[in-house]
Amino acid sequence: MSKKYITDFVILENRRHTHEFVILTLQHPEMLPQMFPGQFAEVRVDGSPQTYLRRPLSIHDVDYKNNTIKLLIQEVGPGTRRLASMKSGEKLNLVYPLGTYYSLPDKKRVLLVGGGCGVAPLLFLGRYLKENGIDPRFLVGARSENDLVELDAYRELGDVYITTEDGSRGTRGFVIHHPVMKTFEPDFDWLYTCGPEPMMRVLAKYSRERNITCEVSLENKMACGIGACLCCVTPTIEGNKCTCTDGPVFNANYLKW
Amino acid sequence: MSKKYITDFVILENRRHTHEFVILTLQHPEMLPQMFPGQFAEVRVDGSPQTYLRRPLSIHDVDYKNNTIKLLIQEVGPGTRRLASMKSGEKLNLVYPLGTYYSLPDKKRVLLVGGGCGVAPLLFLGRYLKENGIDPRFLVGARSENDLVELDAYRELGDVYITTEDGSRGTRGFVIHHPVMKTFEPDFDWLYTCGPEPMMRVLAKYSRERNITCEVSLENKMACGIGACLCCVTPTIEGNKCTCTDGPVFNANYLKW
Amino acid sequence: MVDLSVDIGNLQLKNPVMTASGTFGYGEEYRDFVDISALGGIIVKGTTGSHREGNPYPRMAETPMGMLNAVGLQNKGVDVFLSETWPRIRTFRTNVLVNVSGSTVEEYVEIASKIAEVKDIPGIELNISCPNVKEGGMTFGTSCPSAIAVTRAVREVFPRHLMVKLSPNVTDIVEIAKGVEGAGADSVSLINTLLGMAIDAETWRPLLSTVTGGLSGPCIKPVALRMVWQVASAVKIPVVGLGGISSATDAVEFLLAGASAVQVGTANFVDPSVSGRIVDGLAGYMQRHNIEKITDIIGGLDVS
Amino acid sequence: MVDLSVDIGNLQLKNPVMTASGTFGYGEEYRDFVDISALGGIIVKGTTGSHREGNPYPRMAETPMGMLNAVGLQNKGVDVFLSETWPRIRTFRTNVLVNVSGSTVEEYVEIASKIAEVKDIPGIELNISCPNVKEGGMTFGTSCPSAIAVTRAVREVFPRHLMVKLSPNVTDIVEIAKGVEGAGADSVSLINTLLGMAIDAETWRPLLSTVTGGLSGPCIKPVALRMVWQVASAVKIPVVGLGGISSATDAVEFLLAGASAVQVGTANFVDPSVSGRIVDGLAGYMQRHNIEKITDIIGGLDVS
Ligand SMILES: Cc1cc2nc3c(=O)[nH]c(=O)nc-3n(C[C@H](O)[C@H](O)[C@H](O)COP(=O)(O)OP(=O)(O)OC[C@H]3O[C@@H](n4cnc5c(N)ncnc54)[C@H](O)[C@@H]3O)c2cc1C
Ligand SMILES: Cc1cc2nc3c(=O)[nH]c(=O)nc-3n(C[C@H](O)[C@H](O)[C@H](O)COP(=O)(O)OP(=O)(O)OC[C@H]3O[C@@H](n4cnc5c(N)ncnc54)[C@H](O)[C@@H]3O)c2cc1C
Ligand SMILES: Cc1cc2nc3c(=O)[nH]c(=O)nc-3n(C[C@H](O)[C@H](O)[C@H](O)COP(=O)(O)O)c2cc1C
Ligand SMILES: Cc1cc2nc3c(=O)[nH]c(=O)nc-3n(C[C@H](O)[C@H](O)[C@H](O)COP(=O)(O)O)c2cc1C
Ligand code: FES
Ligand code: FES
Repeated sequence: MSKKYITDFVILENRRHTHEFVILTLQHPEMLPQMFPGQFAEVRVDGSPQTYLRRPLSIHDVDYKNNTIKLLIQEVGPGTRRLASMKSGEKLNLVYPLGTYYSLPDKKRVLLVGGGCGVAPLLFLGRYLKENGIDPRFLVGARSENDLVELDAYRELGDVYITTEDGSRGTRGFVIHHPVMKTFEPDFDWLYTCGPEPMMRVLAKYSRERNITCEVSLENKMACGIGACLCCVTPTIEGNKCTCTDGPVFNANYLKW
Repeated sequence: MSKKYITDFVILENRRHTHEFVILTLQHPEMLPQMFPGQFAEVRVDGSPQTYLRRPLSIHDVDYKNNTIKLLIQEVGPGTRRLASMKSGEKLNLVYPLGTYYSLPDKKRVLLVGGGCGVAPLLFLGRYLKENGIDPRFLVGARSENDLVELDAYRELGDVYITTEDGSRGTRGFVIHHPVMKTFEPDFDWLYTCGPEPMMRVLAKYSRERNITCEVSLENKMACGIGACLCCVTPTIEGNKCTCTDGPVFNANYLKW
Repeated sequence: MVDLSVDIGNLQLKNPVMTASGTFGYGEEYRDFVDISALGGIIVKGTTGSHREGNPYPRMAETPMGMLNAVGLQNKGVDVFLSETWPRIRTFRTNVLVNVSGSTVEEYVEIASKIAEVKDIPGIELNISCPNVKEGGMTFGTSCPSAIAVTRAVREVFPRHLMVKLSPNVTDIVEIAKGVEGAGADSVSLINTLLGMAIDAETWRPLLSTVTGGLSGPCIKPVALRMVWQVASAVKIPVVGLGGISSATDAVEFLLAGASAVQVGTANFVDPSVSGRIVDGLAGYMQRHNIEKITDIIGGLDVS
Repeated sequence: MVDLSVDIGNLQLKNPVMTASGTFGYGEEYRDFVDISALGGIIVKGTTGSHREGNPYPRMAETPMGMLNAVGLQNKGVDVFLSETWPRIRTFRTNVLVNVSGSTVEEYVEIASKIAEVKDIPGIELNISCPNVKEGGMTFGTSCPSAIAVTRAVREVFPRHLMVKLSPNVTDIVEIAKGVEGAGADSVSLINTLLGMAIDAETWRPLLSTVTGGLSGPCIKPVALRMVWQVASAVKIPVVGLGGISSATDAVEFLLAGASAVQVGTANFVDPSVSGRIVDGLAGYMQRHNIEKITDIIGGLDVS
């Protein structure tokens, strides 16, 4: 396992993308350690009596040259709301990099499927795949077009397919309803996904039936993020495993889904 | 008792005076109710898990024309530190005006003695006396000249005498060591004071011996500020009384000092 | 329009939101902040047989998301309450219950008898759980036989609503709840404060004059919720839940756990208008969830 | 140079700061954040007779300044601990104690006997207070006779340091502390978690799979401090204090209340480097206050 750090970052930029999504760019004074896509940070939320524990957030993007990382934050409760209201210049304490990461595929045709804040790790993953000679394609699911975040960044890396529940953009419905999925022999043989569990379960089943490798990233509730508290477990074929150290990225076949 | 309000103010200005004193100017969108010198507000400190309860702070100054009040804050702990770090535009929730107030004297020669953050209510008191035809004189005690706050504002209203513990300004020592005190028959017959309890006890004794009226303002720990919890009591000749409703301003002879 | 009314035995509440003893004075202190007639009820300060000065200052210490108090039942005694205070507050258009605290069974009985004579006081809350007095108080509430004894004795002299307030400082609160139910209580309220302590690391002295005191506020909510759920699952009389309630959501949680009504305590200090806002918040919650009658929430917790 | 060393019976600690069972894994998880050899000791996870999967997810809920957990003693059992884990962690240059948890007296004895054979394990902490398992666990710690019975039985088979960890979910913790002292405990540690509960008002479901769970964190500190003070005033064996400790100031408070050492629990989750910083903070506190030996702080509370 790679070395973990506890350290302060400074917020360089807080950019609001939609009514509930914000991207924070954080800078560190020193060189960043190597991170891998799918890994996350445990972020301390100061100044909120309702957030005693840290909040786990995926590493959305990394720029080793400028020592910056990005976090994509969906405002769902007091912690994420507080984070989304932070201003540039303020400090943020991170424990990172944590957890397992998406693997490099042994096949060339991959699809990255994200829903909600589950798109967060996929930008970094797409960039990483590209750097390793693999062309990523993205399938993004959202409630409506107003919930789509930062598509241009993904488009720089590969094709972006869209579904929205209300049909306001792309295909109407859930990700599984997109044409790219609507075939028994799809044109990809590796599927990476992050998002709501029901979505990932559907994709896991889809992949199992077609013998496609499927890597999912779980968002279980965490207290420590480093394998100490055993609060974040998920049942696997080898018994309860910690989502924070044995995950968050799992091969779907390893889970009891 | 006058009607009490719970309401948001907006911070107009945060001005730092010394390394530990800050003055916040707060504005209300509507007309302010009448307040009297010595009264206080219970201020909600948001965003600090260590400050569940409100913090009592004296009304330092009032400007009915602009609907503003001022709070003088000495940073001593998490609550006052958080308040001192607030920025203009931020909101502050107050329950106010609370407690008893200094009375108008039936004599003309008055002295206002403050120590530490105890100078807070004396500016408003001085202005009030002046408006009622009485010339206030101030005696301010501090550790050193760096701890003296806003003397010009007091000087506009009357003479200002100073003592510092290290002698860096004015008379060296405590307020009781100032020449104006060094006589059995001083040239004042009404004494108002607010500050550390030991200082006020000395002044109470001094006044009792000379038959001078002495009004003190206590800073007991408070939970509610409105007479409901009975936490803030002080022993009086009539038994335990609430500092928040029967005080904070008491005639020293009423206290069991 | 949603229906917020609940019955606690023979008490009819226009809504389940009451205020907790010792945190709402005699109601008068909150007149500028809350429309008292909009509340389900208020419970006035602990009332003893005779005048008490309470404990010495300091009586309060702040703790993480809570506070310790050691007021020690300062009050003017039942006679002054009935002759001076009650005439002033009896016109509140809500249920005003008197919190009764004694040091001996005889004192509890004496106070209750006197209150029984004032017919328009709808009920009493028997405080057998105050941790802040040397004699009596909490010891009644932490031993099952004595909880039963004092409840039974008061029951005999008090014909109207008898709510018994339980102490959380016990191994088995269910046993005591069942005991006082058997002894004739019309309802139980829980929890009183947890016994706690705070120290000043600079002065090496306790922060309370009494060394230990009662812990209240949001910090105790998880313990209170657990006890309410345990007790509500075990007794047939109504349960009134309290401990850290500061919002309508908190109140809903206690109702789901089985409380028929709730009391708002320490939160009144932080926001003196909170009790009224919790009533409004409950109505809003019901509208959002399409619930017509608040009684449909009570005990609704799904533990399957 | 200040002297931070303390003795807990036959255990020598370089300083009074230990880490609490279940919150510090096996120490290895914290290697990147703390110099483990700088700590007074660590207490590893609850170890049972055989492998346990623990409770279903969700096992955690956040509460005001604290958290509830319902881990349920997930661990690989004592045999795997001794054969696989211990060889990896025995080189930590600090006191590593094993937290022993059973469902029956026989299971406690079996685990303790096996650990007794591994001579370089300096001691065990007998967990008779876990609220998160159906059988055994807390029930041992909430009844005085059974606390005595399990302590006496383990004492017979375990010759080295025997620390007994007490439950706070009792009416009279002093009685139980005295009981286990009489039964041969070398020290007592307290407190384990308070039994609590949390509910999701939107889904009407409990937030823990087990409905109730153990409350920890700063919210419980006032209760822990009170119990440590009560117990330390009543027993002769050393007391190890814990419950909400997150800073050197908190640690000083427990020492003043009479604890000879402290454990840092939930705070490790919020700041994985906190235990080491508390050691440094204690040294700083002593320098500021001109205290040479930390033992001069222990029990120093002035209640006059
Ligand atoms: C490995 C991992 C990576 C994540 N990456 C991202 C990301 O990149 N962007 C993003 O916006 N969100 C991400 N999340 C989810 C994020 O952690 C939660 O939304 C956040 O903790 C909620 O905190 P809150 O105070 O705003 O809301 P709360 O009021 O605490 O909760 C709101 C909702 O979030 C859930 N939640 C609360 N605490 C946690 C917790 N500690 N872990 C998981 N879920 C929780 C609650 O069950 C509830 O449904 C990730 C979670 C995990 C486990
Ligand atoms: C009627 C009244 C008027 C006051 N006016 C002013 C003022 O104008 N300017 C000013 O700077 N301060 C004033 N104070 C004192 C101020 O309330 C405290 O300094 C403040 O509450 C400390 O909060 P904290 O979180 O910063 O520090 P804490 O860490 O809470 O405490 C630091 C110190 O302040 C004391 N303290 C803590 N809480 C309270 C409380 N609720 N009431 C009283 N003392 C407390 C503690 O005992 C400790 O010694 C006044 C107090 C009272 C009662
Ligand atoms: C300052 C204070 C005084 C109290 N006085 C009484 C009392 O006189 N009688 C009583 O039964 N409970 C008393 N209580 C306990 C509260 O009624 C309530 O049971 C407890 O505070 C828990 O609820 P909370 O967390 O909502 O405050 C008092 C609590 C506080 C904080
Ligand atoms: C996630 C978690 C797991 C725990 N597991 C154990 C355990 O296995 N054995 C034990 O004796 N105590 C266990 N505890 C209790 C702690 O050791 C400690 O007694 C309690 O958390 C109070 O201290 P704190 O407030 O500092 O966390 C656990 C606590 C937590 C939060
Ligand atoms: S969050 Fe603590 S083990 Fe995973
Ligand atoms: S602070 Fe509550 S009565 Fe004075």
